[in-house]
Amino acid sequence: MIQIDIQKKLHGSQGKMDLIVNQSVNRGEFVVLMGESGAGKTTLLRVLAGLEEAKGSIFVGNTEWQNNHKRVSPQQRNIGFVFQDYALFDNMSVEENLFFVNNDKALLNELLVMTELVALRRRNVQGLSGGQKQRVALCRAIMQKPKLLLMDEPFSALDSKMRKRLRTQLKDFHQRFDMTTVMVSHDASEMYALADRVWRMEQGKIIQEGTAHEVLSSQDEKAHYVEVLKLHNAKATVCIAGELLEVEVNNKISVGEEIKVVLQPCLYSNNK
Amino acid sequence: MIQIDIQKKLHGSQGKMDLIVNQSVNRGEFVVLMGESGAGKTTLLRVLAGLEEAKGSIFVGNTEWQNNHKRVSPQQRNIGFVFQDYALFDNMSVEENLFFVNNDKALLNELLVMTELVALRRRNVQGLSGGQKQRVALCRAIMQKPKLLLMDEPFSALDSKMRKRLRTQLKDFHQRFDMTTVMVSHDASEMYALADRVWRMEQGKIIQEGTAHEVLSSQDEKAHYVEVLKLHNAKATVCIAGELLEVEVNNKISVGEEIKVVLQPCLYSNNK
Amino acid sequence: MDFVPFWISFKLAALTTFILFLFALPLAWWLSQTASRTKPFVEALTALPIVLPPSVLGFYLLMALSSHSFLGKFIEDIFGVKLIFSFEGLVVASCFYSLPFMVQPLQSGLEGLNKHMLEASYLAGKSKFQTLFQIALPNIKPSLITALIVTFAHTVGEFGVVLMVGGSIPGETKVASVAIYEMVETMEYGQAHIYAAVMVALSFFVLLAVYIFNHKQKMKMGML
Amino acid sequence: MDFVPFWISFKLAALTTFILFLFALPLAWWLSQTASRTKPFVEALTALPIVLPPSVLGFYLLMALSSHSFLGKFIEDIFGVKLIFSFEGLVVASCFYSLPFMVQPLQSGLEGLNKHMLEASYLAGKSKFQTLFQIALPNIKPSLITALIVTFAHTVGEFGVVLMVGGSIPGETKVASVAIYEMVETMEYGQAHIYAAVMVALSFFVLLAVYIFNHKQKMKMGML
Amino acid sequence: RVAMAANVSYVSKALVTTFHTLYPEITVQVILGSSGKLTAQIKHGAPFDLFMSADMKYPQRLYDEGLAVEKPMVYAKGRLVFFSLRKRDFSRGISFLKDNNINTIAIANPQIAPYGRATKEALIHAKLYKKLQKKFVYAESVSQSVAYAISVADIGIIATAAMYAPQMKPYKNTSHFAEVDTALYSPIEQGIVILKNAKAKQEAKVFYDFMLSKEAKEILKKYGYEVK
Ligand SMILES: Nc1ncnc2c1ncn2[C@@H]1O[C@H](COP(=O)(O)OP(=O)(O)OP(=O)(O)O)[C@@H](O)[C@H]1O
Ligand SMILES: Nc1ncnc2c1ncn2[C@@H]1O[C@H](COP(=O)(O)OP(=O)(O)OP(=O)(O)O)[C@@H](O)[C@H]1O
Ligand SMILES: [Mg+2]
Ligand SMILES: [Mg+2]
Repeated sequence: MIQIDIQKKLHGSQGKMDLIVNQSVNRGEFVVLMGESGAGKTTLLRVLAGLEEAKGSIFVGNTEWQNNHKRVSPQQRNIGFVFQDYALFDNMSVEENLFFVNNDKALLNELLVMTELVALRRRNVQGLSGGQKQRVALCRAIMQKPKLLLMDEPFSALDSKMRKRLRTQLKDFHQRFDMTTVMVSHDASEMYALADRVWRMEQGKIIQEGTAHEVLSSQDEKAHYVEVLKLHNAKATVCIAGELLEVEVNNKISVGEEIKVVLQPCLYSNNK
Repeated sequence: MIQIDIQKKLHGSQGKMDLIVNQSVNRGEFVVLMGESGAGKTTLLRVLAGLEEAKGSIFVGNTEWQNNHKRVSPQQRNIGFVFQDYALFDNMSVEENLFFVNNDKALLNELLVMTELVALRRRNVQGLSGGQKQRVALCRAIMQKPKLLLMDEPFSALDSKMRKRLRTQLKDFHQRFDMTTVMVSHDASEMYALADRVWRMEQGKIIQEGTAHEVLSSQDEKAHYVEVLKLHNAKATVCIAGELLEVEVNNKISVGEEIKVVLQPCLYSNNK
Repeated sequence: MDFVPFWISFKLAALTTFILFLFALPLAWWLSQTASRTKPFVEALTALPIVLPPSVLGFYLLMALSSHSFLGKFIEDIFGVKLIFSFEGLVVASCFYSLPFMVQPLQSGLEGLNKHMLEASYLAGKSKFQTLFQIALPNIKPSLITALIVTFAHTVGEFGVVLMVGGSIPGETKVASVAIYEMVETMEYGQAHIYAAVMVALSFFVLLAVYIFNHKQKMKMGML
Repeated sequence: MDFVPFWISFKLAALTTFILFLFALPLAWWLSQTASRTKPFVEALTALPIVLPPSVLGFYLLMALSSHSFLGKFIEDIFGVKLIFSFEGLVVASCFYSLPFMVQPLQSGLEGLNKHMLEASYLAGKSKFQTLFQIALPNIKPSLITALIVTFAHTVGEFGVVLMVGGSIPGETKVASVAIYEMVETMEYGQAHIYAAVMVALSFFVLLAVYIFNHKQKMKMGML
Repeated sequence: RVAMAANVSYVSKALVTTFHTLYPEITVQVILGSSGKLTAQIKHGAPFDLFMSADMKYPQRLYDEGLAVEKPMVYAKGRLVFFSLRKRDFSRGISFLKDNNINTIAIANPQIAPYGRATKEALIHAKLYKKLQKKFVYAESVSQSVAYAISVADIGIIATAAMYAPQMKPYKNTSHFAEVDTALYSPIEQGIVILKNAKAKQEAKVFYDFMLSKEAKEILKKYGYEVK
């Protein structure tokens, strides 16, 4: 179990802001950290990793990672970290980046196959595309089989197909290596699919925690006011969270207007 | 009108790959470029901006931006560019970054308000969070009031609330300044909300183009096979594209199984 | 205690650093941006002035710059400046000798720059010149400071070339390093110690000021 | 033509560069990572050896290292090495003199590194030492090469300190730069020209080889 | 090992060669340097056996500090010549220096170099020193003033011995150089001492004696030195 009780002064988007986090994470738990840009998510991960100073204490099981007087070095924490800007080793190829962390060839191959990077394994990482870099960063973090996996928006640069696939496989690894995980994400479906618990952060504080369901359903975003994108035969095309839907409408509605929509999904079959 | 007819050799994720694009963009059009990671989206934008060499020609109206022999310099193209890795001027504050491009104070203030960066205007950009940097990059590109706006996943590091707001405002600016725009995005709702036309790229080629509707509905992703996240009173909770939905199910279904769902939205009201 | 040699040293070093900066910058910039095949040759050439012993280099410069030589004559005719036994000559000689110390740190700094940052500036319509001064240089501050300080300090300390080309004329080309050298040669060790101490102290404070300034600025940028 | 001086020069420069690299690297690393208030002082101190004229610095080194001095005596007693008028002494003196040329480029290179890259290495469980050698240095190649080349070239060219501390003993401390200096002094200009030409040519090819190698490697990395 | 002032170096080859024919079993290593530098080095334990200075001051100092075995002996006296790259008329003696077409005069630095001191003495005697001061450029050593003279200066006042260097052959006629009147200055006494911490005392003594011998004096004379 990880017990976090830290404070740190930050410059927020509305002036000075205190990062105050007092939370605990269970062993093997998957926590998704969400929250607006500049809320302090990255800073929290960095404090957990011992990369940034903060007041207060962090306990992992019975060992104290930090108190007000000393900090255990990042080297001794066995943490896998996906940096928001990847932070790959520019002087190395894809596979060298992974081998630098761990020499496990079988795992390396598995990860490269999973992330579709096999053909790029000998390429220098500087020449990769954004999404390719992000995948290397993810592989590198998992490669370490860390006790604690910290990921800062690890899928942000990927297309939705790849995202979905990796999401499932990440869950597998999470269980296989029993990695306690904290992941920053803005994507609702990621939270549902992955999170045991979601923390919602605002202005440096965790203002809400619970299951993805609990946290997300309470959000204002839930109100299904959507823009009418197209009108055709008394049907309006709207887009709800990326899904294109057709709704029957009366004639008073025009394109661009916002309408309230309730979703009534129904099951068709439970086998493909 | 922009006429693109270019070829370039790349190292794709499946070995050598040719970027071959033969497309045109109308004046004032908003094109969203989608496609898997490593498809060549960034490279296409860079070729358009004159930052990378490629064979073939690019015409903008009657002026030739490049042919096989010469290229117009990036300086003369009047392009706003949001880099995937932001590429902010590290030695400058937020507002210096924007003023470097253009001295329009009114526009600067408008953009800072829009992106909620007002309180950070004098902060050095190196100290910003990922999402804050991305917003500065977006502002800097718009600041130029460019003829052609090229954006490489400009919202990828932002939370969905901010994303939605900026999306609307970007559309405004697009119209106000009559900026022909090409934007890389992986987000379906962004495409619906913004795109006049969507290009789908795979392995260096535009394999499909049309409205967001046309391109997205033909995608396999459209098949609504979703994972059952929770079971409760014969109702399954599923997540479709980030939206949490409850579906009536029979008893044979268990958590984790995939079920096929069809959405039947219905209109409730057209006024908030 | 005669402060004139110190003043000349300082003037010489400052001027050399300034002029060299102007010349070395475009060269370093070109070297950092080019993928040309001639690059390694130019790089190797650039480093050459250091491998010759200063007084030998001075000897060759003497030959090259004297009024009997084509180059020296040319400059004398066109600009009316005698490059030998004059302060102007010292500046030219020092520039020649210190070139690598300016070019190399600048070049390695510029090579480490994020290319996208420069491209962003080009796309904003800024010329290479503007980009170099407003984006590239401010972002390679550590290398820039290294280049300036090493060049400055090296010019202050140099005396082989200076002695040869300048002729140790008091008030004109007799810089502090030459003065101290002469004292050691004539076994006026007491005097030499004092001069050397002054020189070291002065230099130390100049350097310290630069570094403290830089340190403070960095702190300010990180904090505000 | 006597090749011994060239051989000594080369040996001296190579050894100095190597030893200095070992000493300067931790210093540069510390300077690049620390936010300590003493940093500017150490930085200014580090640059000082350049501001003294070489022969004056040589004079002080002579005093410090001679068997009459405490330090010289100490080293002689403990290690049994005489540091004056011996090759070992030349190495020590050169290291002292060339220190700034090694420290400064390394430091500015290390300061320009992406901090997250180093942190990623720490998180992978790598020590500072491993991180320095496997991550930091390979990623500051241009600065590393500048540091090595400037130090090497400067040691080859230096003769003021070397002459003073080494005493120009043939086969032992008479390096090429001193040999050329003496030829110029004795007006054997013809000989001097030849030696200088050989030295410049040799240095040029060594430098060129380094730069071409570096160029090729870069090309390979970018392309493959 | 013989530490030799740079200006003696022009004859050093001839001296060493002759010495070798006489004493083939003794090898001589010549170490060149300015007198000041060599003195500093000797003080700090340089492994030299003999010191041939360009004047008497440095060896005397060594003797005073107990670093030399005996009082320094004068082995030769150096003299000065005017030298010009262009042909000149030297017949008017030292006063020709006042000519308007002479803008730079290279002299050895009187503070450092013994030849410089002698030059200064000569010019003061001729009442020209003050007048010409603006035209002087100071060389670190005689050889540097030679370098100046053959490249840039209009006139160099250099050691006679320098005229015997192979480089100077083309100028060895009277239109290029002339002796400075010895009445204007006292020729530079050059001293030799055996050093206290000489390793090879025996051999050093042999060379020392040789330097004061007739054979050596013959050679020195040939190179323009004044010998007793
Ligand atoms: N200069 C280059 N030379 C050769 N290949 C390159 C070069 N730059 C990138 N590539 C390769 O070309 C492919 C396309 O890269 P690009 O950056 O355009 O992808 P992308 O579509 O933007 O992907 P992402 O969504 O991951 O950012 C990648 O496989 C990449 O590794
Ligand atoms: N070292 C620092 N000192 C002070 N303030 C900082 C520091 N680093 C970041 N900040 C500020 O603290 C706030 C939180 O930054 P952080 O990077 O943790 O945000 P984030 O939640 O990760 O945002 P994003 O989603 O945009 O990445 C931001 O306003 C940022 O500008
Ligand atoms: Mg962040
Ligand atoms: Mg991309």
